[in-house]
Amino acid sequence: MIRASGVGVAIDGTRILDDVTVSVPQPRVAVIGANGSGKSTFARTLNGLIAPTEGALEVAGIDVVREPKSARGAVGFLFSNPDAQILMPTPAEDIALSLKAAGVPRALRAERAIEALRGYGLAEHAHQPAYSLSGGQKQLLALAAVLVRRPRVLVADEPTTLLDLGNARMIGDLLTGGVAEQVVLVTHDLELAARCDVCLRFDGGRLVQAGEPSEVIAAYRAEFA
Amino acid sequence: MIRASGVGVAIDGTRILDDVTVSVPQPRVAVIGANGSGKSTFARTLNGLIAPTEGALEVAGIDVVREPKSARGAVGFLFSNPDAQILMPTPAEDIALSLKAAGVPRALRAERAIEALRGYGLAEHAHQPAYSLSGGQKQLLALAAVLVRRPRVLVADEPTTLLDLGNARMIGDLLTGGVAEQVVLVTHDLELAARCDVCLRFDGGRLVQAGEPSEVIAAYRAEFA
Amino acid sequence: MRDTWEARDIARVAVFAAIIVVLGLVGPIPVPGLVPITAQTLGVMLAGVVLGAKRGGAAVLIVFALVAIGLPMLSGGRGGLGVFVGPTAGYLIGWLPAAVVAGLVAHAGARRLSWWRVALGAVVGGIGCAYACGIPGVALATGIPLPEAALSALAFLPGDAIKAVVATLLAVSLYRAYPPAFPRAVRRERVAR
Amino acid sequence: MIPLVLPRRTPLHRVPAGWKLASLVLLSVAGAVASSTALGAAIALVATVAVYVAGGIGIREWARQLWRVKWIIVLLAAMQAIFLGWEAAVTGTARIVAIVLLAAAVTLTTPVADMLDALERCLTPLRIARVDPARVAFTIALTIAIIPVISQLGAQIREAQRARGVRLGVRWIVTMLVGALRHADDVGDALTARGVA
Ligand SMILES: Nc1ncnc2c1ncn2[C@@H]1O[C@H](COP(=O)(O)OP(=O)(O)OP(=O)(O)O)[C@@H](O)[C@H]1O
Ligand SMILES: Nc1ncnc2c1ncn2[C@@H]1O[C@H](COP(=O)(O)OP(=O)(O)OP(=O)(O)O)[C@@H](O)[C@H]1O
Ligand SMILES: O=C(O)CCCC[C@@H]1SC[C@@H]2NC(=O)N[C@@H]21
Ligand SMILES: [Mg+2]
Ligand SMILES: [Mg+2]
Repeated sequence: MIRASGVGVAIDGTRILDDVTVSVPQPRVAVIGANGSGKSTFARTLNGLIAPTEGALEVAGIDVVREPKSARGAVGFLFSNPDAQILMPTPAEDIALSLKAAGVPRALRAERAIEALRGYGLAEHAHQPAYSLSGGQKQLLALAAVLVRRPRVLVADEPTTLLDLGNARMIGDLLTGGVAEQVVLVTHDLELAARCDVCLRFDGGRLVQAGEPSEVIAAYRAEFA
Repeated sequence: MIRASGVGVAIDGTRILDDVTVSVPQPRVAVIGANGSGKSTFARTLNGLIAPTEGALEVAGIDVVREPKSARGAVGFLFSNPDAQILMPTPAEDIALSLKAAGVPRALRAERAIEALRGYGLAEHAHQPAYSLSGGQKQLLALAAVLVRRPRVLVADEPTTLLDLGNARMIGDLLTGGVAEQVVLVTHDLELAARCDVCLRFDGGRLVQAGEPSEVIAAYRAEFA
Repeated sequence: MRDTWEARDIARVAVFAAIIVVLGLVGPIPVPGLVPITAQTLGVMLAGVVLGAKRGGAAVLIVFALVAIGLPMLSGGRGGLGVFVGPTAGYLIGWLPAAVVAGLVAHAGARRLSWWRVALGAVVGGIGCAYACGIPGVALATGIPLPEAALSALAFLPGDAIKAVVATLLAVSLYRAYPPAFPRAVRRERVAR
Repeated sequence: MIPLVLPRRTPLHRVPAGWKLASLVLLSVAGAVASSTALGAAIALVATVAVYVAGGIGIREWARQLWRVKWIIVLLAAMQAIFLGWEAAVTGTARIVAIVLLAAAVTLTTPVADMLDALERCLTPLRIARVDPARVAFTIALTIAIIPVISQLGAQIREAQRARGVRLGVRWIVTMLVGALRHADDVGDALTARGVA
């Protein structure tokens, strides 16, 4: 459940997100809109990466403005560039890092990491340099590293960029298949957006539409027809 | 006109492109296929960035294997990561760099650069740091820097990644609107591929299908159904 | 004022350490000699004048750590503990004060980046400090008297002078291309984006 | 980026990293004090052979390491001979070569992960200066993960120059710095989002 009321973000005096008010109880949420419309900024407020400069925001029952730290614990974030989110030299170490942040004792981490990698078909690559993985495998690893902490909400910013049809489907299936209580997908991939339960459309830093994905996508397409 | 016969690329003993034989006279060529199937490798051979280790390749009447230098002059290349191809601090300087390489005398470069930027709606950003442009604007700038040299053939590797519907259409319209004698678009965006005259599909380093875009795309989609 | 390190600072230190390493790979081929002539010193100067004394120095320390734990991160694929006990160890250790002093001179008290401060930082830090550690290091390890050891450092002077000039040009150009690369204090008059 | 560690296991691999490091420090101090005579220098060189052979590294690896520092040996000997005379040149060079080879022996037989742990332990006293050793070790690992990305960025920039038919000279470094620092911001965000920094 996301509850935003009058959420705004201003950086150096320019307002890049303005008066976003919405309640989203649906489990699968798509966020669409033009480049620079404020989608990523909104997504980042959801787990406290950016603090709203005005308004109130609650995600999974947590007041994000007052408790950004617990928001980050409860809300996982997947970025579009896997190179920037794979933080350790090998997949096993990368997953272990997440486990460490989740407070799993050192002795258990290695085994639990391999187990998690197995779930994504990456166990055989556990100890090979992460940079040598393919694009799709890297994105899978990034997803695994986020999900291993069992976040209640998962926010993903353009997760299928640069992936082929097969990999995009696989990641899309995972993301829309109930990996968390609520999943928020920021995307330009309108096929992916159509698979969600509700769709939010941003324009010029404002939330301009929220509703049935088919309708919202049609309205977005109509803008450029 | 692209004429490839038995083109292969082996790096460190692994063959990443294998026996590609095809003649493509159509002006708009789409290249699709799975991640790691060899699309980018094929695209790079077209302007001599990668030399085929076997076979013969001719682009716009130039033997790419024997004359990689003149191939690079006649074949422009647009990469998907604009950050790596915007080489100067400001848009005006970046275009001027291309003009310098094209042999335009120094005195004329500044003016010609602004003129070129105007054609892409970037004139007012000519002297602002390039990093502060939006994703779509950066991609436009990269395209302008390639096209200002008037290449006979343009190869673009995933040019619409991260762009919104409007920007993707705009770049797509430009690329499919006759900016060069022949345009080769490597892409995961099947809507873009559908707008071409012919479509090549790669799989495992081999060209597996070449023909009517609708048919080739349907076959590609069927693989993952 | 307490200087707090955020996640982005850690990332910048790591990225700059990586840049110093990468400059060792693409840099000029090290000529055979006691101490290699390397583009990595250019990276050390840049770390100081871009990130500032603390973060620039931290980036150099990370490179030391990578070398010490046995990774071939120095030019020519060298590394391991050997380079810290050999006759050239002084020059290597000198990278730390080099980056710190270059950063101090280039940034301290400045409200915006000026080319002459950067140039001074590159010369005093990148050349002065490196030699101030390297020459005694050679003397200590070999027993050669200091003046003679100092004489041998002249071999690097032309290269290092060029690197100081290049570091200045690059830093000034970076200031135009991407002001957020620099600490806020030296870009107060710029619009931050 | 292949570590300088020998891939095969030797008996010296089993010795804890801390012990090896401590002995290296002791030996280098002892060497500096004791080997200023011809006999001392000879003992130092023989001792390194002994360490390599007894530790299971072997005399061939010893010779390989010696060959790697051949230029240092030649120049060192020449300089010392000019300034200090022949005898001092021989003993001085032997002493330095011995200690460099011993240090190399530690590197050759200690896996990077063990060395990283040892380093972390060495840094514990720095807690007083508010330096967290675990955070330092983490930054080192982060750097190892980032190096291939930066090196790839460098390759992309070189490729873009070739494709556009332009030559930037050293100015390519500016493009790399911009890309690398923007990448750093993305990495920083990922660190925060993952709750690890
Ligand atoms: N740190 C910042 N400082 C200043 N302006 C910013 C900052 N971050 C974003 N902006 C601006 O805020 C606006 C919204 O950016 P945001 O990244 O949220 O857009 P987006 O909808 O995610 O776009 P895209 O589809 O291109 O990812 C843009 O105009 C951007 O330039
Ligand atoms: N320089 C290289 N050295 C070794 N292998 C390489 C190199 N470049 C590419 N490859 C390998 O060649 C294969 C084809 O790569 P290529 O980049 O052409 O694929 P692609 O079809 O463009 O994939 P994507 O859709 O992910 O961009 C991949 O398996 C890749 O790992
Ligand atoms: O790679 C190493 O072992 C350390 C090299 C130290 C190089 C010194 S720093 C000052 C001088 N300028 C150079 O180009 N090389 C030396
Ligand atoms: Mg965005
Ligand atoms: Mg590709």
